[in-house]
Amino acid sequence: MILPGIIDREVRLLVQGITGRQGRFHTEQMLKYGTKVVAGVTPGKGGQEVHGVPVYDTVEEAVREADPTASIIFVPAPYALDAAAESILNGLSPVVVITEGIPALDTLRMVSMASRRGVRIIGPNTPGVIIPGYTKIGIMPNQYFSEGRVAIVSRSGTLTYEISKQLLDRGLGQRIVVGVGGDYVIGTSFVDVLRALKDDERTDAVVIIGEIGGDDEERAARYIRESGFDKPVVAYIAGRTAPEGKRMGHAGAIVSEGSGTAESKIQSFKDVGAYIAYRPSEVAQIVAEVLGVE
Amino acid sequence: MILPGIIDREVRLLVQGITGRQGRFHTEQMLKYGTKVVAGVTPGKGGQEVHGVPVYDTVEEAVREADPTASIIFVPAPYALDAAAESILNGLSPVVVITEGIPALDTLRMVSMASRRGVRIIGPNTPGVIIPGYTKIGIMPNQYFSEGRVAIVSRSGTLTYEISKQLLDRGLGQRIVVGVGGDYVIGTSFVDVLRALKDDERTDAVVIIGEIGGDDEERAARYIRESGFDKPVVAYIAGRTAPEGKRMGHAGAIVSEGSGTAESKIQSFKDVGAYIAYRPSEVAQIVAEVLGVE
Amino acid sequence: MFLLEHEGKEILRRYGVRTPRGVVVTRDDLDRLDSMVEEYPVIVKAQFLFGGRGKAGAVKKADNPKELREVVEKLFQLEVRGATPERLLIEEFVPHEEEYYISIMASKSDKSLLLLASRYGGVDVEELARMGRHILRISLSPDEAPMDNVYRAVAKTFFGSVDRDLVSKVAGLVKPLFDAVLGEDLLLVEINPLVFLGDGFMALDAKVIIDDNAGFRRDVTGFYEYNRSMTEGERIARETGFAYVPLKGDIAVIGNGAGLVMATLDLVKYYGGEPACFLDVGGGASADRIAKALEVVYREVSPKRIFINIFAGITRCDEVAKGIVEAVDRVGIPPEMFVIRLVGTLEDVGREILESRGFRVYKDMDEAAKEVVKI
Amino acid sequence: MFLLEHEGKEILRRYGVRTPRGVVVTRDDLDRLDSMVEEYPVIVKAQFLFGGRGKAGAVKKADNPKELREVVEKLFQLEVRGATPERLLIEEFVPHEEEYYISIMASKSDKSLLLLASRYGGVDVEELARMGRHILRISLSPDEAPMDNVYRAVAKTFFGSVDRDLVSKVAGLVKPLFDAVLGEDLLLVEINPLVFLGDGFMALDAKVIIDDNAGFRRDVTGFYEYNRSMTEGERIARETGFAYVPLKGDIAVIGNGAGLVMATLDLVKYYGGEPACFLDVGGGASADRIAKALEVVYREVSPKRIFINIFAGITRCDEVAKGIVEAVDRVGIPPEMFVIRLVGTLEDVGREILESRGFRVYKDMDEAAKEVVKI
Repeated sequence: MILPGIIDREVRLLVQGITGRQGRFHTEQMLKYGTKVVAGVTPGKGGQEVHGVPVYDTVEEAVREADPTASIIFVPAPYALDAAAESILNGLSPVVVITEGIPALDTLRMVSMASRRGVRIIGPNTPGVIIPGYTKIGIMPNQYFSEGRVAIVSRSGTLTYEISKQLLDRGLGQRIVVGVGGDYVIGTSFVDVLRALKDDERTDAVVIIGEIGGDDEERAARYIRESGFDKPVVAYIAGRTAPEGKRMGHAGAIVSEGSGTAESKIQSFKDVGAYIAYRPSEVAQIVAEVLGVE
Repeated sequence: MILPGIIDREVRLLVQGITGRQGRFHTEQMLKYGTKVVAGVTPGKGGQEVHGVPVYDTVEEAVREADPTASIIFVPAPYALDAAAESILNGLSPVVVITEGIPALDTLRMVSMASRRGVRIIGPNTPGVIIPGYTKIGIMPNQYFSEGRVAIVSRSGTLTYEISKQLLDRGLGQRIVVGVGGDYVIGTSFVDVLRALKDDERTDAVVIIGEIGGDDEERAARYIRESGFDKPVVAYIAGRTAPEGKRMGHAGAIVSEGSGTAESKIQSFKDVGAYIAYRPSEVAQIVAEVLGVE
Repeated sequence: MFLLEHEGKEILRRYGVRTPRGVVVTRDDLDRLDSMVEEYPVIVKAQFLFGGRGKAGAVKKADNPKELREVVEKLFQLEVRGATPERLLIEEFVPHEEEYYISIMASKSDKSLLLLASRYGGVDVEELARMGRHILRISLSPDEAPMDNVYRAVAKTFFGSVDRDLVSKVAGLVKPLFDAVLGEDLLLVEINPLVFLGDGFMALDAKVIIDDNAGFRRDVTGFYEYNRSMTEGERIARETGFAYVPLKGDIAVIGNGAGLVMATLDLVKYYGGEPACFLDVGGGASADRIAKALEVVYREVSPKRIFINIFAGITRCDEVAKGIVEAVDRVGIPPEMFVIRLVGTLEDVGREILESRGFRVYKDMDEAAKEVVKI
Repeated sequence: MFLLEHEGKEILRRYGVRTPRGVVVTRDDLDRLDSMVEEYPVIVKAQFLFGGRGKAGAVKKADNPKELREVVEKLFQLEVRGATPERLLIEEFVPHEEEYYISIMASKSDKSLLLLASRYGGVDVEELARMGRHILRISLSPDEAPMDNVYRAVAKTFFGSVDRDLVSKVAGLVKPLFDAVLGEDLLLVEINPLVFLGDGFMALDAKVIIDDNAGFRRDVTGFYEYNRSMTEGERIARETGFAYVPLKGDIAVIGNGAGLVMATLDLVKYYGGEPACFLDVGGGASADRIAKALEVVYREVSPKRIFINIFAGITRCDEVAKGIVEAVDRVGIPPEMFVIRLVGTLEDVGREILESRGFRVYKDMDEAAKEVVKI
């Protein structure tokens, strides 16, 4: 059920910032979903428990005592790099960074420390990753996901739940859903996820939910062509009507001086034979048609 | 003929420090061996030629003009990190560092920059790599190597030529010979090479030429066991009679406070079923016996 | 956050990059111009928050006090993309031959700091690329200090030479630029044109973007963009932490999640409507927060309709419903203005609250969008 | 290069790590001891270039001037591993309860800087590992500055707590240690024992190794080991760039390449001989260089035989042969002392030169080794 390249081994999760409001709430939600949350870390709160999960002062201690393999981070932006570094230094992977508002230089440092050690960073500013029926490392609402064969990779949170639910309504479950994050710099890009999905036998189709800003979508399209990616891809790009120079909520969602436009992204996907959805509701419809489900 | 994991693609070689005495001499030797030496770099000497190879001021220019894929470094120790960094930043791999006497911190920086970018550093203080019949990125004398099916990985230069020649005398050529280098910190360790050889169909047997100091040999032995490495391995360890606390020529060849001894290394290899040679001349003899060659 | 040219240059100077001598003037300085400028000729540049000023006629030369006065008055009246400048930068005229380009940015695609350099400055980098000009690209992690090879590559790019003296001059430019990026959390520093004066480089222009997210470790409240005339709504949104962008249409769009709100704008447009704003209330918004958002939007963009699109995960539909009711009762927003789409966590409770107040609640985003455009 | 404890502590102090007040004395200071030490008790430590001094009786306490005098005289006579100390370090006695361990090294296996810490100091780290004590390990690249998580992990290891004040005290120790490693090209800095005095840490001992290869960027010629009494041969070898290690036996071993020479030593021993030295002439040695190496070895270890083992690649056999002839003619080494094994580049020329002078030249390393042990 793991997806090598994204989640390389059985997930035993560490929650960093577990004693905060968000940390507590989502630990409970993840436990409910069946995620093996084996440890939490909040410096100075070692010895406590959160929903039965033991809390440690340091990741090193958590690793010795509870043997986690992956981490999720709910630590406020000023401390997020430090927290991520702690998990990276202890070899946890993936490190899923939920935190929003992390300075780009901190994210670059995080990604650089991680890549040198073969650690995968997902996010920041991501809803996380879910493999329905197996594990959730994230904050997405449990009810909109169910085991299946459609992979979703997305820069957006709520929009992903929306589309995922519409897939469910048509009887289409998900192989994996990866929120790559809405920040300007992110650790895992569309291409990284596509690479992992390329030869995955559990994936029948891929939904890409992109948005304006950056060129991750264009690179994904190029990868599709160059790698001979042969699963059907359905792409939806949000922000077609966003004005230039305005940041649309996400730090990365901005069209500047003519680059990062939705048109460019849509055209790139068209050029490599991907299906384009112009409304969120078209996504599930197209996937159903492509897979011959009705 | 390439060996993925060590040499991942066709070699088009760049020589850094090509206009120096060593650079010139070995460029000629490599050309004679058939290595595709496509460019040289010496800052300030751009526009010259060395044995017909064009010289550039910067690696970036060399890459644009001559499309090299790998680099060999003959630059003096104080400038070696800078030179290696230049090739790493330009995506060349492997970067084979012949230079001796590089400070350990510089090597650590080099390795760290490289690992983050998926670049392989071989050395420093190495004779290089040779794939007989295909290419030589190194300084080993051409005459002692010939195409065959025995892989050699070694911390020593001359001793490797010695043993290689004895293999040739028995009609045993080499698949690849990798000098990992005699320095305290090196970019490519025995384990890295073994990993590349594990499933290589062109390799029938592996010769490991180790020496005192460090624990690369012990780690290689552990890898042999843990990975189920099933090609025969013949190990020779130099320095059995070296006194404690004395540096035996190589920066890395020192037994200190009881660690890094030849005994420990020999025992580790014995424990995993490797054949042990106690004299250099036994190596070829054992390989011949193991492979049933007479 | 974009800095004005003169703000960017102040930062550059602090890190040791030379810029022309200059002075910033506002409309209040019109009568004092003569005493502020001593030597001629000068270059006068309208300070806008975007590039392409040359083409827009926002840069002019003046050879004497009289010309200066004319130029300044003209530039204060210049309107580009709907804005007139509040400040002009008057700088010494620097004669030069070659113009170079250099920039360092936090690069999304490279996941590192990306240095770009070209021997052909003066035009923008995208245009250089289109023209097939060679652009040097070097990617470094923030932890990796540039070494000599970086300076050599830049010197080679600018001058076709790695002459030691030139390389050390390049180092004297590039090192400070990296220091500024790291020291000030810059997302971009771009010098175009950059000129070489024999004894070193000088930045004739400067485009600098500071990372808004770094506000917790450095003060970014002094810059022009931070203090530019904002709408009341923008100010409240910034204080409250909404993502809010006023637009030109008449249908206010409010939702939870940036992607969903963007998609909702697109959908409104798809069905023929014009969005009046983008407002993302974020995750887990309380009733108060919802009411606040509605108030902002109602007051500010005077929409004909308000399209609320909530797909609730962490957000609770009951809170959303209560917020709408509060906005109607307290702020006085007419109930008929709303088109509400509400699904997810505690959907039934929310729906009940709203329906008991006579609202229609949609489940389907498309249906709601079709309804909202029927104005 | 190993530093003496007091040299290591000088470096630590320069980077802001506290050490006990102390004074270094040599035999010349014996009559001035009283004026050099003011407060008692003190700890007197013989300065050796290796560890394990506690067990060797090289560390003693003195409570008054009389005891100090006795202790000092005793320590100057102490012989450990064949050496007597040239210097003693006299330090204030620092009462303490817990002893901690911390070190940072350039790690071959981790290919990074490795920090080790343990709450149980006083014994060496290998012993801690054998005892199953927890040892904190953190690997950082030289480019990665340690962050708070590193200090927290160390504080947790030492004190079982990440109390802010303790963490900041730890930072005040660990940061300087990393700075020293980077600033001085240290291969190792080990503080064992390390003690905590409430207001901060103090290094009671210091084991520091400086990277010999960094000589081109920092002066390492002032340290004790660099200036320790060397043999004439060691001095010449250092100047000439040979790798040379004098040994106890009677067969001098000279070759090209460290691995080959080590293997030759092993082979000599395998066949029952005792090597008198290790000498690697390096690659591409000229005749002069070979003659010089032979001269060093002949003068210094007075061998019964000289085993020359050359496997020539870049090295040329004719140069080797000429060097041998020169050594015989100029230095006066008796020809019958040599056993020569010579293969590789220009082997025939070299062989002819030597055979014309009556030398036998071996092709096979084993045969030559068997011959050389027949003394």
